[in-house]
Amino acid sequence: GSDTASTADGSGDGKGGTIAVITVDLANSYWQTEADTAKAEIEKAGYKATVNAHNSDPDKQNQLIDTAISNKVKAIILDPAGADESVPAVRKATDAGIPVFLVNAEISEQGIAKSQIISNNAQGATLGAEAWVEAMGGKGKYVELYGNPTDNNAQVRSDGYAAVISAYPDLEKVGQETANWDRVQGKEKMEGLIAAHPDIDGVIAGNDEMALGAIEALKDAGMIDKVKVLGFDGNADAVQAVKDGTMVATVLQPIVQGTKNAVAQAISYIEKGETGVPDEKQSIDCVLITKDNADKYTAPFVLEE
Amino acid sequence: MAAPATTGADTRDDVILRAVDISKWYGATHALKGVNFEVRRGKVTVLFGENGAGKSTLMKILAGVEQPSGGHLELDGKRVELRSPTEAVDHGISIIHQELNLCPNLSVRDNIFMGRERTRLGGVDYRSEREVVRRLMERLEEDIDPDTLVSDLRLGQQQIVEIARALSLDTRILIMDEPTSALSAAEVEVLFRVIKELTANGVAIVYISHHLEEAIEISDHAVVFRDGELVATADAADIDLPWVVGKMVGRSAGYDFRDEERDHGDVALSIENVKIPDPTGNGRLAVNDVSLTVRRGEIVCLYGLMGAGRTELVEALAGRGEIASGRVLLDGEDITGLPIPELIRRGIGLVPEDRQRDGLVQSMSVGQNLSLSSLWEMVRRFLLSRRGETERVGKGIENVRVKTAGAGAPITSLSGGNQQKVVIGKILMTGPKVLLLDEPTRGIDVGAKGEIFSLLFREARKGLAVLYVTSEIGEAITASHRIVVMAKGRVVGEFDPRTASREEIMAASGESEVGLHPIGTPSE
Amino acid sequence: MSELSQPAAASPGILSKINTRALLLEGRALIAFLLIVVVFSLLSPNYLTPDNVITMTRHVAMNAILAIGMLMVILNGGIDLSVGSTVGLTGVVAGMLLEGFEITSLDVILYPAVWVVIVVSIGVGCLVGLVNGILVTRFNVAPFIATLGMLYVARGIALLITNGTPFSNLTGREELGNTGFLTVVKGAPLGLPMPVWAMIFFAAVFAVVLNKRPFGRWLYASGGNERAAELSGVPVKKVQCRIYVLSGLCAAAVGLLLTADLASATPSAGEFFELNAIAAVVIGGAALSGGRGTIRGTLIGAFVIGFLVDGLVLVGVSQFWQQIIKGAVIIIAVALDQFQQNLHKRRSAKAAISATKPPERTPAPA
Amino acid sequence: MSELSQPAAASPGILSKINTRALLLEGRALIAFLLIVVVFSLLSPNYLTPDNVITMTRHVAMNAILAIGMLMVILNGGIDLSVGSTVGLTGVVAGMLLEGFEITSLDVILYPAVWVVIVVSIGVGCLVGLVNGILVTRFNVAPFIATLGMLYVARGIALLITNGTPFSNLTGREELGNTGFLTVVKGAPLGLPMPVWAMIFFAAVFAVVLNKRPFGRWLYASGGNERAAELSGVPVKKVQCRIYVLSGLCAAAVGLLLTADLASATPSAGEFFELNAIAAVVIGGAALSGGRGTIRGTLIGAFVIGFLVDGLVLVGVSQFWQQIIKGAVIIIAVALDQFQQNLHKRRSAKAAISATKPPERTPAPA
Ligand SMILES: Nc1ncnc2c1ncn2[C@@H]1O[C@H](COP(=O)(O)OP(=O)(O)OP(=O)(O)O)[C@@H](O)[C@H]1O
Ligand SMILES: Nc1ncnc2c1ncn2[C@@H]1O[C@H](COP(=O)(O)OP(=O)(O)OP(=O)(O)O)[C@@H](O)[C@H]1O
Ligand SMILES: [Mg+2]
Ligand SMILES: [Mg+2]
Repeated sequence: GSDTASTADGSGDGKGGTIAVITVDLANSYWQTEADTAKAEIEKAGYKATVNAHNSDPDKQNQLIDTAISNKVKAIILDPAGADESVPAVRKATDAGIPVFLVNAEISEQGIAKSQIISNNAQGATLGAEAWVEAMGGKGKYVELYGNPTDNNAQVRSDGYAAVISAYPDLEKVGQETANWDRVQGKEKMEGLIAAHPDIDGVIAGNDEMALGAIEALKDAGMIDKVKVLGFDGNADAVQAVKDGTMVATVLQPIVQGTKNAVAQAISYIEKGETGVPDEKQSIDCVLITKDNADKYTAPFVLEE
Repeated sequence: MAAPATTGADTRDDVILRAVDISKWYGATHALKGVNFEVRRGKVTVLFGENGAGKSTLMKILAGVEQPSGGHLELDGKRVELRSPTEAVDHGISIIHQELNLCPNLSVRDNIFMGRERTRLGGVDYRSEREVVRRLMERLEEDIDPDTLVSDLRLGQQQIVEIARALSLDTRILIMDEPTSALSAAEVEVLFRVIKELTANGVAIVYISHHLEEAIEISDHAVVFRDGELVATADAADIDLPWVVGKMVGRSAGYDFRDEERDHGDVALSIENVKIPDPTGNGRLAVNDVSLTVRRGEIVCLYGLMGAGRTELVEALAGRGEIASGRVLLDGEDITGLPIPELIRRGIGLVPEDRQRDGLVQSMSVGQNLSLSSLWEMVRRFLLSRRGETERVGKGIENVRVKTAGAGAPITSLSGGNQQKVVIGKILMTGPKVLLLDEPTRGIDVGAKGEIFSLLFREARKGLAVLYVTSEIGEAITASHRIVVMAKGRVVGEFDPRTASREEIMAASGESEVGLHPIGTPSE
Repeated sequence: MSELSQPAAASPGILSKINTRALLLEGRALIAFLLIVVVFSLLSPNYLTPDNVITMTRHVAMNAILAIGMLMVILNGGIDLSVGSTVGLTGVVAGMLLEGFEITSLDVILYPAVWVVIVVSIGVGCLVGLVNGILVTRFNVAPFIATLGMLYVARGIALLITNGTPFSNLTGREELGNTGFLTVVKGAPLGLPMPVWAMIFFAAVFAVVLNKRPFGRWLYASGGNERAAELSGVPVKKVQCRIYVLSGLCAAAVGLLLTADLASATPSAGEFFELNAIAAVVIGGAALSGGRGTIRGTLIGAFVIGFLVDGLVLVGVSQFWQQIIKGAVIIIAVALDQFQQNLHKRRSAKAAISATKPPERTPAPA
Repeated sequence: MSELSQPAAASPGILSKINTRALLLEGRALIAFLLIVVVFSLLSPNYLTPDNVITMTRHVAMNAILAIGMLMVILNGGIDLSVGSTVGLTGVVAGMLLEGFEITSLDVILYPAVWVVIVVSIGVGCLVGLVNGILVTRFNVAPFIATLGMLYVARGIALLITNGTPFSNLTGREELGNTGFLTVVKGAPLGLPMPVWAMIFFAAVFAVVLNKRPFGRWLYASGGNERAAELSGVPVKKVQCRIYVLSGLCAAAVGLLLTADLASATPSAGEFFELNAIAAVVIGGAALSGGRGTIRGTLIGAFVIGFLVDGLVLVGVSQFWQQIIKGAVIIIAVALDQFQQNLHKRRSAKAAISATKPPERTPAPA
């Protein structure tokens, strides 16, 4: 990927001043893409960008916001650390006269942030679940890999899956483990689950990293052909897995689109005083990626129309 | 706090503390076997006994540090249980331990008052504490500032602090376990004066020392221990050195050991104008322009007072602590500043001053300690050969006559003397040309002393060059072929033990005027 | 801070000698600190603005409070890895109580008053510390292991209580009389945020404890030579146990401050805080082997870390470089110490060789 | 494992003391291990199935290899917090090289052969260790701090290299002659996965080093009493420096195994592995103060942790409880040690008193 480091230098530190980008975890390609996109867009618009990550630690997020305020940035693009915990941070920035634009995840109060552009996790989960159920033929035993329990998206997606699956009585959930969005843990936990339930037919995972871990485990156990795996996020490795047929489907989060919108609205707000979009909460629907459309996946998290 | 029983000069033979039928087990070691022991008001009771006889163990029990496995204590005829040092202190019993027990990171004042602070309004009353300490130091004729860090004090001065702490408690019974092992003759005199004052006030003293003459001099009562049992008691009047030694070792052993006359080979070790900065980084020299030589088969004694710089000298020769200027030659080769392993390979090794800190690896067995310096000799095809090691270790144990359950026994299960033999044996197993020993007999009984010196004689006869540090004039004269005297980091004289008198040697070391010149003040 | 250094520096204070030595080490930390300030204020005009200084100090405060507790433990030669988890746990407990504590058996919901909440949370913190202390003193578990275990246990309990989802309505309700937690704990009297006040308070109190109370001397003594301290009647075990309680107490305070600051109690709060706290203490000139260290130094250490991290963010250094630089600074700041001491020794050695009249004696390195 | 104990056990007396004690401690760990196995195999029929045992052993293996390296450091009284980050860094380096190493200046892309990749990654691991060692020996930085710093630095570098996105196509290509990494490192000769073979290999080699090479004796000696060891001609500094290199080497091995296992190299791999490794070593009866510990014990320690964690997953204990139980087990396993030692001492004392001629010596408290 491109270098997120050099921010002080780089293009157009001319007119606009700085826009702070605060994402979740730069060691993860999903948020890396979010950050890169934001940075590129911002600099294209002639502003400077600083990129930081709070690693879903609300206290760290607080400090980053504080520093952004001290830095008198023009706007903040934030991927919040928790819906409730982020409220005071966002409010603080807003009170300090700095508009905050949320990407990817929402906060539990409205009217503070200028806009909350969220990928519709519930809808995405439904898409994914439907595709997966179809692949399963509507019956069989399955296990679930659950995201970081302190992250509300884990619950949202899990519920989304459940909502669809509950309609199929022949689908039996025999196990669930938390793998904290992580590939290493995904694999180890999956190996445990395989040992406990050697006869499973399917795996639903809260995100691609865990799904990819699970796939490795299934490969080792020689079960990959009969077990249907569902991922979420649509990162490059996952799409590759879909192409290889080891993953039934993954749900592409339109993070690139969302981030672009956020930056656009931020800039328009800075320059014209309004976001140019009627309502604060804007949810962008997720897109299902299966074998059929996998080759349209040109760049990380980008699907050609 | 029990007030001191002040019965003035009148000192009746009444017993304050009585240990009845005390026995003590350490694991499987029977350290005390049913001992009956009495402490008398206003008297100095001296304990004699070889290393491991059980003296310290009994004292620890009297001071509440250890609990007896059997038997009990009676204080003023009433049975008492001393569950902790604090309880003992509350009963007016305090102890100066054989090994130093100080916090190096704290000041002298803090060390003396820790655990029993003088408080004012909930806070520690530092001023009055400092005042008390100053008075104590005056009484002991030491000029040590109460605020000095203990880590900045010499061994001797640290021992003085220990003594001061014991004095600062108003006690009826004061136990001194080897209080003088690091003191200069002058400091010992001061201590004895203080002891006399105390006894005059009716304080009972229990005194342990391996400096036998010294101990006999101060004693009112003598008690002799031998492997865990009390084998003899007598009044000071009717004891002398031979009697004590006889009782200690169970046979009448000669206290005098002298190597036979013989002319020595050519120079093995020669030191030229060596200067060593003070280890503590106070801008002074611990060793100032010292030159001397030791020949094959020669035993040279490095005599001097605490703080003369001998430890720094021998340690630097052994490769610890840098030599700032001058050179050291071993068989004519310059070995200045070589690393320790290289020095040992070339044949120069040190038996350090502080056994526990620098001599032994406590977590290892006797055998492992012995073989540690000569492992390379036991490597066959890249690997340590067990058989080779066991053989050599067995020989080593033979060679220095260590009394041990076996090569596998934990080193901590040996008594001081035998531990020292292990340290010496370790170096001898490397086949050295030059052997350096720093206070090799500190805290070691006559029996062991004799064995260690005859060991040195035997090796010297085989051509080993020996340079040993001692602060005991008797030892200096009897055991050496040549005496080199150091004072304040310089060589101030050289003597032939056959012709020179104790007095002139001690005079040269500045012993007589030590009280006036505090140690550590720069020369000229 | 100057008035904090008072008791230590004032000659009647305990360890006046230690402090002359400590000054060297702190001096080193201080240099690092000034260097950081200078560099960043050159790199960014916004660095030294009053607002930002206050902000950064608030960030420092939390770590500083933890570090003060950690110092107690480290002075004894111990270590407390569980403080981070304790922060999380105590915060969660506070959150739970503020949202209303349900006793299912009686099915009533209790809404304790704010002061009760605070007391209980602090109590929980002390309890965690007490368990650590008992494990270390009674069961002779190595501090590293005991507190490592507690790190998992406390975090696990916090997660159990919240079941992963944070408590977020902490404002309380008038009719329940449990309002005011946020306003009180989050207030900023005289323009200084509460955490800063807390830091000053803790620093002052603990400085007094260390320098004026017998407890302080006992702590330094047992850290310097435990056996010696014990033989001279210092209640070593008691001291050892108490310091972990103190550390837990500090963690609890941070837990409350943090919860108020976030207006919600997350079980994941405080992760890895222990590492920053330890770093602060050591940068401040304390020895992990025990017996050496001061409040003043610890504070400086905390400021070094805090002002560095915020500075890096402020001038827009990349996240990845931030980590590298932070690690490097921790190492260098401590390595400087050694370097300085050696330098000092060598110089005095030279002096000794060449001097006719040697310089006055200076304390030896521990 | 039994043959590992051989060299130590076979030693005629020389080592016997250490071992009698070691055996006690390991005995304790062994009990814990058996307990775990029994409990879980009662709770789940799938626990002791051959497949699952192999899987669990593979999980154990990684931690065990790290723990063996950690043991070296801990025997010396040090600690290495940087192993986790080193795992991540070495894995990333391997990934980078396998995907093709671009030299922008010449704009050519190098595709080193697999063995080169492995050698280089191992080299990187050793380098990290070397830096630790130099910091500890030359600059006298406390191991905890030196390696804490490296923890940040190494992780930061790993992140810089990947810039967040993992390297995922490690199969290599025929025409480039860099295929086979996965097949080789991920193979399972004789049905045992490569990590298990690696564990056996490392255990065997290091057991020989510890028991048969002078280096081992030096390590135990310098851990037991550094000053005495130094004066006895043990090259203390060299030993100290080397152990960190060894620890780095072990971490590198794990980095490679993990990368192959996941078929991708993520910069976040190996986070917090250090804690498990340390726990394993200590549960295995080693003393953090140095001088005491064995390979055999360390292996048992690793098995205790691994079989516990996997067992909890297998029987479906909740994530939160998993943490609590893990923490508790670590503490209890170590607390047992102390308890047992005291018991043993008391017993042998009793025996001695009642016996007419006392039984064979028991170690005096060091
Ligand atoms: N803590 C201990 N653990 C095991 N054995 C011990 C312990 N302390 C002393 N011993 C053993 O008890 C016996 C008596 O030891 P003690 O120290 O009383 O002898 P001592 O007369 O003081 O010798 P020294 O003159 O060298 O001081 C010795 O065999 C010693 O090894
Ligand atoms: N800890 C210390 N602090 C300050 N000065 C010291 C210290 N140790 C030694 N010195 C100085 O170094 C010189 C030598 O001291 P040292 O005790 O080593 O002499 P020594 O002849 O070895 O005495 P010993 O009889 O103990 O061997 C003296 O000038 C002494 O003042
Ligand atoms: Mg004794
Ligand atoms: Mg000396």
